Amino acid sequence: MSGEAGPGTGGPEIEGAEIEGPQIAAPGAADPKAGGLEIRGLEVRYGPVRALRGVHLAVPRGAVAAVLGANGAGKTTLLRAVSGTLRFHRGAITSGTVAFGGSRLDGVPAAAVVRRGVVQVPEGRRVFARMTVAENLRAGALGVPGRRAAAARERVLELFPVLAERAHQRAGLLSGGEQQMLAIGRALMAGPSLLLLDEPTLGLAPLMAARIADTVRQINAQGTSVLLVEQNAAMALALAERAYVLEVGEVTLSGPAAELAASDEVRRRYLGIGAPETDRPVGTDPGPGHERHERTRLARWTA
Amino acid sequence: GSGKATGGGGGGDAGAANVDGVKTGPGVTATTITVSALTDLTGPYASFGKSQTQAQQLYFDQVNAGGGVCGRKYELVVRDHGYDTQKAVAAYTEIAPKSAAIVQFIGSPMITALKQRIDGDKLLTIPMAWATTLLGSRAIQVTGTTYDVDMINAVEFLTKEKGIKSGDKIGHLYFEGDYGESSLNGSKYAADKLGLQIVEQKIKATDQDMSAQVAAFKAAGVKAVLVSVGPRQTASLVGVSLAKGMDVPFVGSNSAYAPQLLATPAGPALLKDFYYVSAGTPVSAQNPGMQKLVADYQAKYPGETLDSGVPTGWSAAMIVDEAMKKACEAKDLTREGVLNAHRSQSNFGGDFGTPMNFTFFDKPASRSSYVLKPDKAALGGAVVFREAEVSELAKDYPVPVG
Amino acid sequence: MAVFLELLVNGISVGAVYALIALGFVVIFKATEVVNFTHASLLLAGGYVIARLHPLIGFWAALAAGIAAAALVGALVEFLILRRAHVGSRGVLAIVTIGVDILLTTELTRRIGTEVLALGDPWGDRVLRLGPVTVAETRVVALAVAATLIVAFLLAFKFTGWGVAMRAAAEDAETAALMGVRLGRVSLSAWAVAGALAAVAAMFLCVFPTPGLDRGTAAAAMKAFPAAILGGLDSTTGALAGGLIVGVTETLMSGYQSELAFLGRGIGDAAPFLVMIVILLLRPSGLFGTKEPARV
Amino acid sequence: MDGMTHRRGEPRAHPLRRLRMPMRNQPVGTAGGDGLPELVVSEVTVRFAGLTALDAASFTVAPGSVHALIGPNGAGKSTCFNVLSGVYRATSGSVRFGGAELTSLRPHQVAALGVARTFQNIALPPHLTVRDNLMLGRHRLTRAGFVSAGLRLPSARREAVRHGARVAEIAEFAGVGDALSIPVGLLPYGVQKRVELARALCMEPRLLLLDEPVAGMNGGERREMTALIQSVRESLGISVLLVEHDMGMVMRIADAVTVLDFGRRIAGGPPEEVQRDPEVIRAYLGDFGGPSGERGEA
Amino acid sequence: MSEPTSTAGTPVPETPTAGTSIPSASTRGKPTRGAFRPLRAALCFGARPLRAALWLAVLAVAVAVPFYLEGFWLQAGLFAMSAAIGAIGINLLTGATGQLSLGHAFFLAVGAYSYVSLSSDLGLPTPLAAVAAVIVAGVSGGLFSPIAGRLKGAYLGIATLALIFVGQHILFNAEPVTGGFNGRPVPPMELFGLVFADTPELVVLNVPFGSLERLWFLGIALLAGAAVFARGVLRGRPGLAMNTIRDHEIAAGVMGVPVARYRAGVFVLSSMYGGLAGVLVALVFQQVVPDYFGMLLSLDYLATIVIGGLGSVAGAVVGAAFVSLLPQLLTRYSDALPLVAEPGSGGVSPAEAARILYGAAVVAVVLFLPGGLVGLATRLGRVRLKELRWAKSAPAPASRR
Ligand SMILES: Nc1ncnc2c1ncn2[C@@H]1O[C@H](COP(=O)(O)OP(=O)(O)OP(=O)(O)O)[C@@H](O)[C@H]1O
Ligand SMILES: Nc1ncnc2c1ncn2[C@@H]1O[C@H](COP(=O)(O)OP(=O)(O)OP(=O)(O)O)[C@@H](O)[C@H]1O
Ligand SMILES: [Mg+2]
Ligand SMILES: [Mg+2]
Repeated sequence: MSGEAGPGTGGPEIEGAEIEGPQIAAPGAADPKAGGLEIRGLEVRYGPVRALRGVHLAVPRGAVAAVLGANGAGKTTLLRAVSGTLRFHRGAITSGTVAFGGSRLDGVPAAAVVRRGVVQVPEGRRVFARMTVAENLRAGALGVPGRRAAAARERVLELFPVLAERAHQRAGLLSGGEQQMLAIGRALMAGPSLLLLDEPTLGLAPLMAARIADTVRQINAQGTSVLLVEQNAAMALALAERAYVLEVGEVTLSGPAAELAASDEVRRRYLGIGAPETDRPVGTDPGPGHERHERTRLARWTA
Repeated sequence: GSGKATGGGGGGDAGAANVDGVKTGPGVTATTITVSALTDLTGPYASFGKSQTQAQQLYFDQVNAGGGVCGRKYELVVRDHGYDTQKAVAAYTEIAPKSAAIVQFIGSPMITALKQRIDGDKLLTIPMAWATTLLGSRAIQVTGTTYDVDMINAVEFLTKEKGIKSGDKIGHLYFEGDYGESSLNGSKYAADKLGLQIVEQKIKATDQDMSAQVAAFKAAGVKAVLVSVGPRQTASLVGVSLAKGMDVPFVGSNSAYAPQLLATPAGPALLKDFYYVSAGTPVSAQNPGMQKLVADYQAKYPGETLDSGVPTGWSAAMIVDEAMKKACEAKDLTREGVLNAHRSQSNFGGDFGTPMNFTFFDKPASRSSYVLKPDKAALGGAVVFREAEVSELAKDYPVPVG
Repeated sequence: MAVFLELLVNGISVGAVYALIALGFVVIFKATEVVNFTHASLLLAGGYVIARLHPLIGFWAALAAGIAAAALVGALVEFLILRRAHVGSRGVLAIVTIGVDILLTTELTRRIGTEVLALGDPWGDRVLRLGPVTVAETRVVALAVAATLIVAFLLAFKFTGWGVAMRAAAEDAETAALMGVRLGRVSLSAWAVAGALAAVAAMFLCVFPTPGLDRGTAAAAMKAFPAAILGGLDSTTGALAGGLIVGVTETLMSGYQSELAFLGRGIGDAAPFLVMIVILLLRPSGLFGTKEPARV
Repeated sequence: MDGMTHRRGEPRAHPLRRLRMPMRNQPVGTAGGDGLPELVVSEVTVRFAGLTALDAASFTVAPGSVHALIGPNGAGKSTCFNVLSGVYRATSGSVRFGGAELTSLRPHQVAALGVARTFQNIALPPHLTVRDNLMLGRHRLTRAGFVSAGLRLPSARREAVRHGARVAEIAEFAGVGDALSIPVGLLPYGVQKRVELARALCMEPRLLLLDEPVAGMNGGERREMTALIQSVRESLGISVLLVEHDMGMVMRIADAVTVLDFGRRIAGGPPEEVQRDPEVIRAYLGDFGGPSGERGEA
Repeated sequence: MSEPTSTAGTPVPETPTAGTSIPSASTRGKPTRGAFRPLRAALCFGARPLRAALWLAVLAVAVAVPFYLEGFWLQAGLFAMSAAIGAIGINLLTGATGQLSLGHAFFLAVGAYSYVSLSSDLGLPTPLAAVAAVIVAGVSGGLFSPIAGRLKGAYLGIATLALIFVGQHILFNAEPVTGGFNGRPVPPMELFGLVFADTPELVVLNVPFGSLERLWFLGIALLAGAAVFARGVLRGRPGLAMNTIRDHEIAAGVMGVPVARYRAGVFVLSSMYGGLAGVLVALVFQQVVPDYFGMLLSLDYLATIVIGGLGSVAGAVVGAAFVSLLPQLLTRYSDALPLVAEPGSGGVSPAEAARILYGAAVVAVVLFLPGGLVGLATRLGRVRLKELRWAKSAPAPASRR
């Protein structure tokens, strides 16, 4: 399996330049599936905390894969393991491999991962608050040739017109949703061959969330593979071909998205459909044995 | 630390008669006399501190080689305070109980901070600072002239030999602190008496570039400039003045000049019309004592700079040694005895500076200063320009004390 | 009037040197958001190398060597210490740089010892006469160099990928890494550049009208603090403005100190700080500094 | 932008009259009782350099109701919160809460009136424990200053004990009772959101402002949070002003909705009505915003 | 117990080893239940017999010291106590509130000089003068509050440099009060008939009690008082507000904390600590000189709190002991130390060695001992399972912001 190749077999390191953009994925790769992301037996630890174990996951070239899971299940950790940013959180891959396009990504520093065409939209917006919107977009295109950057920018601004209006405003002053758009736009500037999206619709209005879904479809149609982490399970399952369910750091379910969407388990836990308690009035007793917290009433405070 | 019961170290003159009938005090045992140097080997006065300390080491080594004094050998304890008050105070606390005298104490802020305690401890101390604020203590012996006396002599030198006359303005560039302020006192006194006007410029030790000061002097039309700052500032002042066409004589205090300056671009300017006044004889002087000192020093410390610190340190050691000898004659090496012996000398002189009178402690020991001139060829970078003399003004000058 | 002009011109000329020092601070601050107290010792390091080498290899080569050496020291500080210091707050990093500065300054002053080292520059004590006013040639050169460098950095920060990468890395290292920024190189290069700037500043600081490099030289770096903050810690233009303001204030106050006797003698040193306080009261982020965007 | 017009519909429609969910378990005399004031936002405009974030926006939060503020990204919802809590200064207009005019007050003065809020992005000091974070919420209700805290005066101790007990009670209520001694930064996101809410509750607010309380949560957590908010309203009878993009949740708990677009109020009224408003659908919901939308269940 | 959310999302920790990135629970000096090192826990006020015994032991040692150690050590100890008081003050400001100050030496000067001037010029009884001096230092901190309340971080740090430079200017120029460059002699403290000076002589248990021995007890009392007060502040309502201002200014405001007023208030408090440190140092010096209150002193304080541990009272005390004793030890034993050079031999002198060690200590602590010397002690005895159970499921603190 190609993923077993040593870390040295990655694309040639281009020395000298400070920043390098992603290289365009070699078009002539023989097996269309070989260009994809392959994660095998991944275990990740944050110090004593094991956040992922034995995770197998694949995003074939040109595919969209979704990862579902509760808060703290390890979704973000998974993306960090791919993008090489675990070390910023004092985490490390303790076993297993991550490979993209046939070469290993584990152990490769984040900047080098980007140069292989893997770009991540980080969780929680993370725009450069003191830089302007335009400069944020530039930061996304560092190393991409000027012409291509211009084209990419055009596409991004078309997608999010508000970013054009605010080009010279400091990003930190944008509204939450606008920052989210900027974060996505910034990642698109690099023209990635694999896009890692961590909760892209966080804080976006319904209309805009739909727009993001369309965008993902669109860029996927242009050949970019997408690994999508999303709390909005319905949207994720609609977009993806394959889906994985992470629980406590392990993949507990995986399969074609449509199949998963139809499974009772997923419907109940992630789509919130068909669960008995959703039909009962909010605030009433969910019944014993359920994970729900037993909530007492709060008495008023008398000073 | 072990227990410390009464009767150990501490205070003044609780002397005890020893086997040889000599009463001893702190710092004196049957075999040794401990003297201390609180010096600056790592701070702004490091060069001075180093040559002084080496000269004193040399002195005591020679005395010890000659059998010591009073049947005892000297032991020199050196503590470097790096011109830091807290360290100096701490070092004093440490060495005071075990010293018979302090042969060298650099830094007037440090000495000022400890003045009361030195007085209380009756510990003969030779400060290496010449501000009038250090006068007035029986235990502290300021050597030679004070800065103000030097400046009075300097002003008189200017009027006598540099054509400055009543009504003229002279500039005075001085440091914040008692070195500068003492000097300013002197120059103002002299100017007052001679009908001159002083244009003051005060700077800090961290100031490097004297352009603004030169501009101010130039604008005021000064005919000469007195310099009571560090060597670095002197170099900048003299260099900038000449470059800007202010070609006047400069006279500095003894701390304003260092031979190292001659190697800098300001060298030529300094050689042109700069002088400095000092009660200490320059190392280039052709007297037998100085020549021997120079030879011995160079033998022991080959390649080390020979600056004014060498004779200054040497003569301070001599003063202490002399006091010990006299105290030994009186069979009293207690602190009180040492002080009495020291204060009994009215004409301490020699080859290293102008004659000194130690019998009073509220006046400078000497009022005559040399006028020296930088000289590249000379040992120590300076030669005597005018022999030491007391100016008329300096003779009657009422020295402010404390 | 002539006095005023003379003082003003002198002030501007000193200010140019302060601006150069301040620029070094600003570069580090912009690139890493650390207040760099090590700058004083970088200055000393650069100056020391120039002073020691110029008799052997001539001034220009020595200058180049000094710049390279200071850049190397800066890079080493980053590589060996700051990169490895995992602390939450930039304040702590600033305190680390105090520690580094103490280390470096102690060693360098020990080496310099008690000497005053000339730098062997080609300008000597020549002065330029502009009507009634004279100003040292070295200072004219310093002003030109400062202005050039400041414009260069202004453009670099705004328009080059390096500048954008640097600012991005300063603000959020992880996200910058996700943009393909090689963090190590970027901050290394910032420190190297700051070191190089320090060497250039040291050169101008130690030539005529001052006698040369000695152990006290580093103290002059203190003046660059008010200069940098006056202009705004993250503004290259601010460094120039701040340097000039500090230089002019200091020079005028010293020059007129007899007229200003009521303020106490030696007001020249305190004056830049007073001006700084006034400006900070009016503009808490300095004249050209950017305000921290604060929104929730 | 195309000309948005002020929508028809009664801008001051009193939501209480249309409560879908009667406040069943409510202690007598809470809702609107004991002088809980209305929040009246009138004609508030906020301009930043070259940008009007709020444009003469007006709405009223009835005492004891849950009022939702919705609108596209950048519509000015958070800005409105920032004005209400004193973080931003309004360019013009007025916000009255009881007798007080909020627009002229600094944040801590607004807090003193009993206005508490949570933030769109969690704003908890990560190194402090949950208990400490909640105790900070008691700041406005406690008095101990430097002197009494430094000297550990009995009054300060008593105060700490009394309010500590209430903090524990509120933590228990919010479901973070077990986390009291854990530094907040180590908690999962969902729990942090609860801590934020609990901290706001610790201020014993009369008006609670919640900015996207369920963003970034999965279905289960959304349900939890929604129930918690419901429960707050029921127990304390306080007014809640809520910003949220999860329409399912808004539909479920809001008594009234105000819709902002480009800083202007484009619609308002009971949720069902607003949801059907074509203008709202065009500007905000799109085809996805219906009650059967993807986020669906809250 | 019923844990509300995502029980599914909590991986099980396996190795209960230390070293989780619990950033600094110690910044708040408040023990999180369970996680505590024995020593510090033992030093907390409480009823446990162990604690009481430990405190008694500490007290006994403190009382015994003057009977055994010579003046040099007492003086070094007193300097350390003064430094500790000042460092506690700056730790309140920098460690707990996140405000940098490079100007603290100024407040020491204000305290020292006010004490001298109030007792010598106005003739106030010395204890009263000392209290008044601390208040004057606070007031001067208050006068700076337009700046201290508005500026943050680096900007405030550099702005406070102005205090040093302007302060020095005043010390040198306001001669009637400050004595100019010479400074002024410090009248000894007189408390309930006991004069803190060498005269009149006093012998206790066969040991002569000079000024240092007497001051030792005063110093211990002042330091203990200052430490206890600071702990109270840090653990009480103001401490929470200060920490929140440091971590999230806007949130603090919205929670009802008057941010600018609090910033100014902490600044005032920490300048009062500076003032107290100044009074103590003046009493030890017996003469105040402007020279001492320079920039280096301020920088030392910052280094002190980093070496000791940011934000905690114990950190300030430990750091102060380290920073102020190190140079004195090296100088004292310069003759015995191998690295130290004969005067003039060109090697590393004791003063230089001390500075190098001290600079290296700052660097080393930050590189290898996050949390400072006190943090090291903390880590040795940390980690209980309960903590880990939660630690496992924590997102990185910054990740959602
Ligand atoms: N301090 C500020 N300076 C400049 N512009 C600002 C500032 N605060 C907000 N804005 C702008 O005002 C507009 C409204 O922002 P606001 O945060 O209120 O939006 P929002 O309705 O909360 O949106 P979202 O749902 O995306 O959070 C945005 O376009 C934003 O860029
Ligand atoms: N820096 C860290 N140190 C220790 N543990 C961490 C760290 N970051 C994450 N974890 C733990 O790793 C596990 C997985 O976290 P992760 O952020 O990947 O979850 P997630 O699925 O993305 O959750 P969310 O839906 O909240 O984004 C969690 O239990 C979390 O507490
Ligand atoms: Mg996540
Ligand atoms: Mg918002």
